[in-house]
Amino acid sequence: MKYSLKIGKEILNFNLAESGEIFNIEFNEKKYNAELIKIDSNLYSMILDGQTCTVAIKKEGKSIEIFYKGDLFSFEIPSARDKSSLENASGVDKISAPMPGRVVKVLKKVGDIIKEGEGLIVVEAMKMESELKSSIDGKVSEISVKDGDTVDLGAHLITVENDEKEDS
Amino acid sequence: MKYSLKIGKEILNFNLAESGEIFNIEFNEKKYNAELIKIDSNLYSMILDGQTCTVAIKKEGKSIEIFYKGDLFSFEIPSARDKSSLENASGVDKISAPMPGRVVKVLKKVGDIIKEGEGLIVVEAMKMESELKSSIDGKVSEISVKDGDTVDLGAHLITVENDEKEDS
Amino acid sequence: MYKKILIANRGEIAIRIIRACKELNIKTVAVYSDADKGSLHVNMADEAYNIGGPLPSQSYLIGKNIIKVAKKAKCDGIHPGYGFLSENAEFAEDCIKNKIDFIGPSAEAIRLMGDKITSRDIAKSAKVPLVPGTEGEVSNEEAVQAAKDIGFPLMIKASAGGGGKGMRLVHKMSDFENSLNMAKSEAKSAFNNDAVFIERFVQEPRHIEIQILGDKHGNVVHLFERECSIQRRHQKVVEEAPSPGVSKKTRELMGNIAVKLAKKVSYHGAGTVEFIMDQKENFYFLEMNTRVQVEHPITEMITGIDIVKEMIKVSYGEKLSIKQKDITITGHAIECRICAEDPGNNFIPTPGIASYTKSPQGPGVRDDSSLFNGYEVTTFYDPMLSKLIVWGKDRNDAIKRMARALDEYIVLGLKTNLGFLNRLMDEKDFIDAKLDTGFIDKHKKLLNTPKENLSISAIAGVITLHSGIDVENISRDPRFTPWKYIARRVSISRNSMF
Amino acid sequence: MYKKILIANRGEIAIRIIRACKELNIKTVAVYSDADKGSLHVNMADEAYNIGGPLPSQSYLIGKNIIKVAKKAKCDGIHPGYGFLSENAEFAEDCIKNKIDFIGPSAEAIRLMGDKITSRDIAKSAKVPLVPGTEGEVSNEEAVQAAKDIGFPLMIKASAGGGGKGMRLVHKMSDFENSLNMAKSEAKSAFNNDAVFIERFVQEPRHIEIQILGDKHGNVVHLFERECSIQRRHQKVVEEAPSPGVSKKTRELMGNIAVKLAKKVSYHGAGTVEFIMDQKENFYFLEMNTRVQVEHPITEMITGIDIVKEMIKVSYGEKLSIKQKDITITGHAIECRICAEDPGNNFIPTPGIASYTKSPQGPGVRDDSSLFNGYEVTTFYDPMLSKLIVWGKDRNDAIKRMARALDEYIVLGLKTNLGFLNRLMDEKDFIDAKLDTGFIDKHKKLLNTPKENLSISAIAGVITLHSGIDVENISRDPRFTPWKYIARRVSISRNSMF
Repeated sequence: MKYSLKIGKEILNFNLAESGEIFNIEFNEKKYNAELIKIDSNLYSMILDGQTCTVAIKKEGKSIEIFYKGDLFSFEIPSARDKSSLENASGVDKISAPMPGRVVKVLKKVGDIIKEGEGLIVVEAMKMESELKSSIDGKVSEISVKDGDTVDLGAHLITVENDEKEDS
Repeated sequence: MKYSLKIGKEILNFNLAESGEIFNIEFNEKKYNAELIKIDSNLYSMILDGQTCTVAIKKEGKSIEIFYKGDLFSFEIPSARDKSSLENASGVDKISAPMPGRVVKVLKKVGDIIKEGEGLIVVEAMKMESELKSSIDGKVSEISVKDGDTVDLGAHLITVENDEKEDS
Repeated sequence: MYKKILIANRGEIAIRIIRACKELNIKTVAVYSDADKGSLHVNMADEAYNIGGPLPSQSYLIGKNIIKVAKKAKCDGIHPGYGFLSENAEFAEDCIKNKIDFIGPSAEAIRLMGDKITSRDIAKSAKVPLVPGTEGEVSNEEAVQAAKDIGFPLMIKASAGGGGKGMRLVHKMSDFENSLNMAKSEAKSAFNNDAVFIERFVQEPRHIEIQILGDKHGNVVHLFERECSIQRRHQKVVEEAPSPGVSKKTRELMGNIAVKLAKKVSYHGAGTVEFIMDQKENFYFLEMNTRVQVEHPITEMITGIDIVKEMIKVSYGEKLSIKQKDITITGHAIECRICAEDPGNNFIPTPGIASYTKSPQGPGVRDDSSLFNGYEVTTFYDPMLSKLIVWGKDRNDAIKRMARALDEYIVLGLKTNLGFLNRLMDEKDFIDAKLDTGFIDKHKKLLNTPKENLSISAIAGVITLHSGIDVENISRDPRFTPWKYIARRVSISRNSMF
Repeated sequence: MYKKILIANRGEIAIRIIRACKELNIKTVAVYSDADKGSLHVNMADEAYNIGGPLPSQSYLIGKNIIKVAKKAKCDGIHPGYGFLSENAEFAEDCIKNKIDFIGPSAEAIRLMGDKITSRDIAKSAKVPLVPGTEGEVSNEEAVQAAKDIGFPLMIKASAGGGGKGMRLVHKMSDFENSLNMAKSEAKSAFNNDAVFIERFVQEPRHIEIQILGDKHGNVVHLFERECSIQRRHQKVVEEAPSPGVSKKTRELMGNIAVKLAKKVSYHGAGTVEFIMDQKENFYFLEMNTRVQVEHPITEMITGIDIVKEMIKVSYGEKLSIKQKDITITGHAIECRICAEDPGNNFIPTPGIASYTKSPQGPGVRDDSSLFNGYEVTTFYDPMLSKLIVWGKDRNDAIKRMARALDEYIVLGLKTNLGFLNRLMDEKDFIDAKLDTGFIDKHKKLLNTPKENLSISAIAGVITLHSGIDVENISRDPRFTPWKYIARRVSISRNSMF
């Protein structure tokens, strides 16, 4: 059976076959043999090609969270749109609130020309001020907040778009 | 509201009134003020007359298990029969298997006269032999097992009855 | 150093050994019975192999199958833990024959010290003091005569025994024959050998043992004593180090005797020489355990020496990293064995599922546990759930810390001895170190739950009942969405002092 | 001894203090904000009182309300922990006015050492070496001139600061004014005081601090140093004791200087003198923390001294139980602060609910944690979940043990720095003790998850997806009903080797 998982902007593709208690999995052009043994509510022993890996698993709706060796991976089940939209994803940097907090200062205004790494907005949360920077060259296309606003996690703050398409 | 709980052969009676988050409870002719604050799945902070008691709670069907200060208390919701049968409960000692195991030797036969503390049956479980003793004076009225039998937890083994009623 | 070690055991000791291996960069292989597939030791090892059915005789006791796994997994060492094959000389020999190190003493040392009667002879030849008793195993007729000669109270013990199995204390002649038969029957079923011997029962005895460590170059050191006098069913339940009843002079004497005995059999690895001691510090040799002990952590805590790591290193051929004069005692350590058993009912094991558990934490606390939520205690194996060990700067500090740690320990789903241990830490005679192996019998009130605890639990119970079928219903979730909270904070009503 | 102590704090340090009190037979009173009602510290104390809203300014920072609770509950002492009111001289004074002991130094000592500028003056007068810098706070114009005089790189620091807030490192003049403004703005919002000062930035500096303990009879001892050079966002994340970069001679010198400084202000209680040290062991006074430190456990582990218990005893008026010559270092200890933060995203805090957690156990491991299943990290408080501390016989042993313990730690529900810490313990430069406060910046690869871990997680993820909506579905419950099992054991099919 074919499956996909999305992590960040990346889509991972798998081929999975079940044989008894063993799962035969193809992923990234490699083949794996895996078995999953439950220990308690969220704790599992995954035996991967004979080696034991301790993983903790949480599944909620369309998201699957895997804890392994101290790192937490949040996978999502991708929608059809995810798969097609991925190719055109470049050229836009939508900055959203990395945690609930307060906007200290919006440093730019719509239309400003921005270089990669340039500061866009200063937010404060948990007593630390952080300057959020653009990850691309481009132009500010949208600003959703103003100085002093309180924002929730994931709230949209500011968008930078490049006009590569027009240039090229 | 009136409530009863059964522990072992004892029936406990309560009077409970709710006022906001506080429960006012009468029990054993004393009055208590209690609040229960959940910490995680089974862990609770009970504030009893201002003092914090850590309790763990498990409820399954008609049985309520409370862990407090290292001891485990298994309460049951008594049936009407429990309440009435309690008065006639004396005079019979039904011995059942304290854990899954094997009957090593039945020491008595039906009709034998037994003194309190006398050994009735030897069982083996978890590599230990234990002699189960009568808690009353009386006569063996029933034996449900024979030497070498494998028994489950709670299986009836042997019953001793006293004939006090006839004597008196 | 070893590349990969197979751990021929289960439960907390398998976990203990896996941890030592991880810290030494050694890969680990677990073996498990069908009943242990979802156990922690299986999960923590790098590889794991099923070796058969849940009964020990179907899995953990089948040495040749375990060696087969070790060869398949390319292990260069096998650690046997305690119990199971740990004191099985044939298994030790088979390992070596298959070019896999047996992490423990030589097969010969196991054979010599493993049999109680041979070991007594060796002890005798090394001038180790012995309890008066029969010279070797006895027939039923000889036993009766011996009993008359030695006098009561006396002990009947299985020759091949250990862990209290096949052992009986007899107070008077009229009980003797019945007890002899029961001891022999237990010995037969536990060890397939009904040979027993008889010895004098020391009054108000204390169980004192000396931990020793030897390498393959003839060096042996001792790591002082442990006191293991708090016992039920002739099995240890609370141990401490150092012993509050052993003077500096006796400590030195016992230590030197233990080292001498170990050298007599060219002992290497970890081992324990057990003594019985009366209240005047007269001590007699009991037996030698040729393996790691359940209670080794208390010695680790007062000496700073990792006994399991040392076992592995000396087995590989390294010299002992420590000299006798560098080993010192710092502070005091206590261990409690947390068991699924009912102290109110003759400490009978209480198989079942530990549906919810919580371990103590914080300063000076070590929990060597195999517990998790849903851990099942079966009748196949020991009912020990965990070993709780604390260190304190002195005995009093350690007792208070143990009381605090026990108070934090939670096990739902089956009865345990936690409440009993809790009360023990508050008992004046324990605090005053008035210890002997009859301690529990003399303090039966510790076995019973205080009425007050029943009342408090009953109140929690009735609130649970009142609040409906699901315990979830009484939850008042303290979770906040903080920024929303701030927005509405003015309007919130609180049950607050202010 | 005190009868009842109020703990004016939350989280792991409140739990730490409650544990010490329990072991000293002292009753405890917890206070909590609305957000902390279901917290462990509330559960563990004998009594608990709500003191207001979730913001610290609504609850934990309102000294007069806390004193009101202490009086109502009849407490004879208040332990402030760290942060919140712990270095607030007015609060210390108010406690004493209300006849409740403030378990810490005198209000005067807090006042003198709490302000960075005053404390520098005192240090100067005690001939403690200082980093070249401005003599006190400066205006913007003075700042620019001072920057030119001192040279780059330099540090801008808030006068009233602490914990990295209002602090900026500046490498060149063109960044100076911008950084100055941000530092002042942060200082203003954090401390309501935008005063800053400027000092030379020591290249490849190490953060070394000396733990001291003083009683009310004029005795002060030091418990050696801690190295806290592994920092992110100017905050410590890994600490160890002793420092691998401090020679015996420097250790003695720093210790003596710290004791001299403490005596200068008649210091009693626990305190820490912080130094910055270059790679040639030149060290300069940074500041004194007049309270218990987050990282006190590593000192406890190498000295065997319980710092919190000593604080309580000396505050009650007891003399220090230990003399300088009796304090020795045994082994090596490391602490990792387990935080809800994303190392891959500039260590930004990751509020949320830790739905499932598991702590490491076993030899040499101490977990001072406030975690439980369902613990919520809010934006109101520090994102620290736990302090994981290990002891080993030497530094290498401790590092391996920390790696093992981190490997056992599980937190589901929010990102933590566990993976980063895991990789740090494997990093050659860390193992080789090539430490300075820029360590993390120099080893950015530690911030990223290895590809292999993503692959393994992805495979676990796809099996979860395949096995249906509920994870429960892939459970193959290992539970047995043993006697039934035995009856049918012949017919069972196993995926076994045999």
